[in-house]
Amino acid sequence: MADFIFWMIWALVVASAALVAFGNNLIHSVFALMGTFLGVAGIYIFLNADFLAVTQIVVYVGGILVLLVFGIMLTNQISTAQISQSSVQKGLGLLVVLGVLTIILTSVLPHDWVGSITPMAFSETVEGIGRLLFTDYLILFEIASVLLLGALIGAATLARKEL
Amino acid sequence: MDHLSSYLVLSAILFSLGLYTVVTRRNAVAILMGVELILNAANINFVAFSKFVTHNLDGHLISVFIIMLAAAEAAVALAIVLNLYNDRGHINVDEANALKQ
Amino acid sequence: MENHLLSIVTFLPIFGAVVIALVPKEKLDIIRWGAAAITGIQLILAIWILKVFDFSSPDVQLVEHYAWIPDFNIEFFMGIDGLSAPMVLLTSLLSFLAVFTSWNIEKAQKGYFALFLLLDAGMMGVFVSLDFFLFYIFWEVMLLPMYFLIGIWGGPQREYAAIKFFLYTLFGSVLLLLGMLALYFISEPHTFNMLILAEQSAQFGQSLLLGMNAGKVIFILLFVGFAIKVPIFPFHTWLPLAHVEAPTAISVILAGVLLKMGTYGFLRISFPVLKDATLWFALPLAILGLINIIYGAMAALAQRDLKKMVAYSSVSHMGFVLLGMAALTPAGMNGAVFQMFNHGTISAMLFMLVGVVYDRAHHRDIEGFGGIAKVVPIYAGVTALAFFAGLGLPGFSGFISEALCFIGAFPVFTWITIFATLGIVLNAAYFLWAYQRIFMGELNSKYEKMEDINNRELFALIPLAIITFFLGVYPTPMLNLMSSTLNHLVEAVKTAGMVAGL
Amino acid sequence: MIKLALFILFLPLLSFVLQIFFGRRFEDKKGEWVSVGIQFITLIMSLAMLAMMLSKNDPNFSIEVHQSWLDLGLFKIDLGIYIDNITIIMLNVVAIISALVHLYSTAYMAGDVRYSRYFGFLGIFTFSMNGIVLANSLFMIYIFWELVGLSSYLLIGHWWEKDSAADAGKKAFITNRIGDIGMFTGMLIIATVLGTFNFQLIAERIHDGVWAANAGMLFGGIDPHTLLTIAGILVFMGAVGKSAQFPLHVWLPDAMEGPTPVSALIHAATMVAAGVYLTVRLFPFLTADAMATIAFIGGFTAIYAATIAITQNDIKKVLAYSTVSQLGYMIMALGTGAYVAGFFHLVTHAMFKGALFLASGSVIHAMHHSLHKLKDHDTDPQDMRNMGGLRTKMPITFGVFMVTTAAISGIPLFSGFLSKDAILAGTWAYAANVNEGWLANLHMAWILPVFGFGAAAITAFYMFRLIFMTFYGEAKKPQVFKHIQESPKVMTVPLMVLAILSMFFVFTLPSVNPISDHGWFTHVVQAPESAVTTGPAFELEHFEHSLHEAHVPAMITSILVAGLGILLAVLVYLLNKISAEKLATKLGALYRGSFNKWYMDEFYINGIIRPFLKGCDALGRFDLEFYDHYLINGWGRNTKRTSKAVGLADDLIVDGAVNFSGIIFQWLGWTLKFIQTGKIQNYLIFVLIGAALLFVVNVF
Repeated sequence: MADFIFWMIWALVVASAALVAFGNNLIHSVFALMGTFLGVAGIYIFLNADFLAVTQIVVYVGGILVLLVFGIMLTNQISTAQISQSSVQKGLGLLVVLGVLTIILTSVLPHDWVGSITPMAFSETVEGIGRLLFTDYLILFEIASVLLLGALIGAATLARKEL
Repeated sequence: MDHLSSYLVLSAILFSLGLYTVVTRRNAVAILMGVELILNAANINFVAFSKFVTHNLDGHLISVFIIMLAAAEAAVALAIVLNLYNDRGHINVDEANALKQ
Repeated sequence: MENHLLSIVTFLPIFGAVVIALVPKEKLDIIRWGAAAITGIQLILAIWILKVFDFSSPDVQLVEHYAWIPDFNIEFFMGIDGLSAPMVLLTSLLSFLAVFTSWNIEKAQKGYFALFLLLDAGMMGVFVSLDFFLFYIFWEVMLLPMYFLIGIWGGPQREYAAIKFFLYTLFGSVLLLLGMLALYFISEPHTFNMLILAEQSAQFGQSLLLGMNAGKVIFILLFVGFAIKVPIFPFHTWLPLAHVEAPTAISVILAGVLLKMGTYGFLRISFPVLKDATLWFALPLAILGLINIIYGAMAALAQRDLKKMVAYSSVSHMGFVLLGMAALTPAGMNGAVFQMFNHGTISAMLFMLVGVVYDRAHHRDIEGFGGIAKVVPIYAGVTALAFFAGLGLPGFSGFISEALCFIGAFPVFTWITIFATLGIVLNAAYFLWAYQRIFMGELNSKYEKMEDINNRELFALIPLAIITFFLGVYPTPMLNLMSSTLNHLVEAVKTAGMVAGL
Repeated sequence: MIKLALFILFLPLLSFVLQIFFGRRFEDKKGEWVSVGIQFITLIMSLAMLAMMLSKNDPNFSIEVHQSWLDLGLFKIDLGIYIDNITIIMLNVVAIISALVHLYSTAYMAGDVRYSRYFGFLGIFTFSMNGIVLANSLFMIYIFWELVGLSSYLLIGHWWEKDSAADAGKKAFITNRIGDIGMFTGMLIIATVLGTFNFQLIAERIHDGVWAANAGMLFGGIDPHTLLTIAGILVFMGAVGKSAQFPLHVWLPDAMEGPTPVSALIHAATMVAAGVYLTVRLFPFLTADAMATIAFIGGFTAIYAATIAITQNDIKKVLAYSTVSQLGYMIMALGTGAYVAGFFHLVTHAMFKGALFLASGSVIHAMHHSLHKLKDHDTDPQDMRNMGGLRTKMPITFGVFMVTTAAISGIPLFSGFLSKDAILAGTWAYAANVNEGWLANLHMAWILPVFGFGAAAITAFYMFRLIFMTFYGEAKKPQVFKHIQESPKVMTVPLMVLAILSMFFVFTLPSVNPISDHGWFTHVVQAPESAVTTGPAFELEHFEHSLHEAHVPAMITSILVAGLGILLAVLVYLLNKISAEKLATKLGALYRGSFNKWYMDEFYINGIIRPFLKGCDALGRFDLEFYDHYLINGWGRNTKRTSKAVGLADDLIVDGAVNFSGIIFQWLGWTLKFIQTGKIQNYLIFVLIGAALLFVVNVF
């Protein structure tokens, strides 16, 4: 059962991501992206990353996706029901991306990853992440907070009408 | 599902699709979406390796930071896109080639 | 705090530059007074450093020593001895005064003062670093602001001058880098620490590099790098141009501090680290010194642009430094370093004075004035004082250092010194001739309404005049400051020569 | 005594400081009297020292103090004061002339544009001159040597609005510096060999053989005696510059552009005598060869300058050349070993030449005022051809002129007779007895008395020519003559004082024999023993013996030649028996040569200065246009060219490859076309392709 659900989610992720990449309608793409995000959250659960799964949903679906929708809405006439989108250099892009994919797969898969035989099943990650965040990663955490502040101020400044 | 490679393949596919989006889309928002895909692919890798290879939570931490970064990036990028739109009336990236001069 | 005086004195201007960068560009007063305050504090700290400094010891003092990039054995190593202490004082003093000379910079003041402070930090860093890598970093740090300061705030040909300056010095820097790396890889264990390098001096004399004596090859590499800064004869042509195009305050810094870095580099690195090669190269160095003295003075005599004349006079005066240090005698060495300090104060005065007249007349053509002593008597008086200081009149510090260089060099390089004394006459000739053409004779009617020097300009000049005069009458404090270190250096190089059988 | 000396040294400096910083505010409030007062205080102190010296009456008296000034551990320089009888006499000369000149200047310079500064400069001059006199070492002398050069420069250029004055100041300074190079080099030799600059130590160490032991370290093992000769001549070069000896004399006549009191103080009495004073100090270390050189230079200068003085029309120029000539006498005397005579002449000359200059200043002052009243600005107040008959209008000035002219011409009863006679006797004795030094060969030494007596005759001639042209005969410009007035008391009193000091008894007391110089002066001043041990030195005892023998014939000859000169002057200029013009045309080239100073200035300007400046110009242009623009920038240009060539070659190869090989390269070329699209996505593709390629290359 779990296997089945895993592969379903797997397929969902791939399919929705493909729609994002190849779809003609921007609105559809956005919703497909939501599917991808949710799917990835599911994958996290299979990886015993409960905290991340929740964060994924809250931040990506609740935050970023909404922002993207706003972005689309603010840059197109709202009346346009179907926001079509076009692409450039499709052929070349596909070629190159396939090449990259091949390279990744050929280099990653044959590799014998140490310890991959015995996966570690975390029971509970929140406490561990919290602990790490305030010990080993404290400086990174602080820098991240400054970065967020900067982004906040920057975005606010940039979005003002009179620059 | 208990095998590392299934995650890696997923991540690779996701990455490629994201890359393709970034490379081909004309609409700036769509490109942003592609970037999000790429970041997600990276996250999956981190978490997967965390579980299968390193057996600790460092990968999770990095993922948390990446998610945070993505949020910040989306906010700023969107603000830029808005400006671009105000400036030109469209957000087609292939026409934004002021660098060419 | 005393343990960190050197870091503070070095990094304070960087902090100041950041602060100034944050001030809105309309608040000119804050920017100017801010820069003045920062450099003023730096000056006070420099004087404090001299207060804690033990004059009688030849060793480095006020040491700050930390591992920095341990993988490559790069250290954060600062300290001063009798060689760098005068330079630290000179740098902070001239920076402080140059701020006042920059008062009427007309555009982008904020950027100007921020870059100026950055430059200040770079110069200070060069003089206090005892790790070659750190030294090199500061050396380069100083280069960039200088490029912009000349290139943006300079005269009509500023871009050409800035690029020329930049390329010249960059060329020197590359050779310096090569020399530095060569030293690093020959030393065992690999290190950039100048004191340890100096201890391993013998090793460089024995190793081979490119099939030649490593010490000599490295000496030549470093020599070119430093010679460009001095500048020594075949590498001097950036100097007149850069001086002429640079704004007054930058000329002051350029002549007052930057030129000293070359000779400082010789004494800090080349001499103690490559002792054998130093002895081998002493004669060419003295000959180059002679060429500098005569060539610079003759070229100065030919100039019609006052600033160019002063610039060439710098070439000539730095020749005395070379001659003095090449001799490797206590008198010569002390004279050379003393001359470095004196040339700093005197040429700073000269450039400030050129700036004063340029601000009023908007040209610097020596032939274009005439008789202006009548309308600007105080300016004429101060200029006379500076010119006489420049031509080495007793009673001013320049005389003592020049005399010491000669006294030191004479037993070693007799004929060279005899020819070099011609420089005394030539110096007098171009200074007096210029003075006559500018200030004496019938008053040029164009300048009937010329304003005399104002209090701000005097404020920048008078401390220098007082120092020049004081050290001319009573040089002991400055000589005490440096003599123990320098005598030790001379001793060390000589001893190495004896061991090597030179 | 040391304290007194320090006061004498530094009080004039105080005067300088006060005048420079505060003088301007007190210009109308008698501020100058501060300086005058200070100068008279120094004079009183100097006289006190003189009194002490006379009461001691010890020829070997000397004291020295010194203070470390510059200490480098292994090398040090001391500054100090050395006082002996010569120092004290010299101090008095400086103090007397300086005080009188200060007093005189209050009237002469009244209303000048830079009145207070003028007094300030006089102050710094007096300070530096006293410094030279009191110095105990060569180094200290050198310091003050330069400082008197400075004050001379400032005072000559006092009226710098005139180009000629500015030129003269510069010329004086630079010419002196040329001499100073030699002096400095000589000092370097001495310091290197002996390790000291101190006069006493130098003498001691040379005497103890340190010189002979160490001299070999220079010039690759030079003979110590030769080196000592060289060192002596080099240091003497300083004196050649300062005392205006041939060939560096050219600055002194030009220096007359300065105010006349300055000429009296600096360019007649004191500063120019500093060179002689230096030679006096050097005397113990001079070798026989060095002394012969010195004597020859002095003698030649004496006659050379005298021949020029004959034809000059500017009253000050005549006196200037006469000064050069008299300085030549002093130098020659020292060179011939007549130490006492040389120094004696220095002192007497200071008095009478100072008086002559001040008196000529008085004449010029009167002329100037008269011309000023007539609003005549074209007539030269210094030209003797505009004067004549002034003796009735200016009796005091005339009297002083007569006394001092008699002194300089060597007429008995006046001081000049004694000193000049001693010098001439010295040259006579030297020529008759010398057997060391290069002049000794082939009786060449006889040239010195010839120079000496010749110059004496000429001196008498031109001095009386000056008197007759100025004070006798018809007034050449009656208009001007009408307004001539005797100068005020502050000017005439100094004149009279100096005239009295030009009398013989001032120097011979307590003895009053007008034809013998025996007195206090010759008692306290005695030639020092030569310290030279390295080779032939001057034989003083032998010389003094023969000096005694030469005394009477020399005196008679000297009176005769002086009388001859005066007689000729009387014939030509007083009685007009011989026409000066006719004489001039008859002598032709000789006259023109003398009138144009034997073309020395022209030679220097056209032969040395101009070519040198041209050389500098060429060098400057070479530096900028050839070296910098062509070579250095050429480097840059060549680099650019090379890169262009490389770029071109690159293009060709890539293009060729495109044409040559198949689709892949064509496609590459096609993509390359888009490299500059400015589109971020294209760039990204390229990055990816590049990464992929790198990967492929890496793996396979």
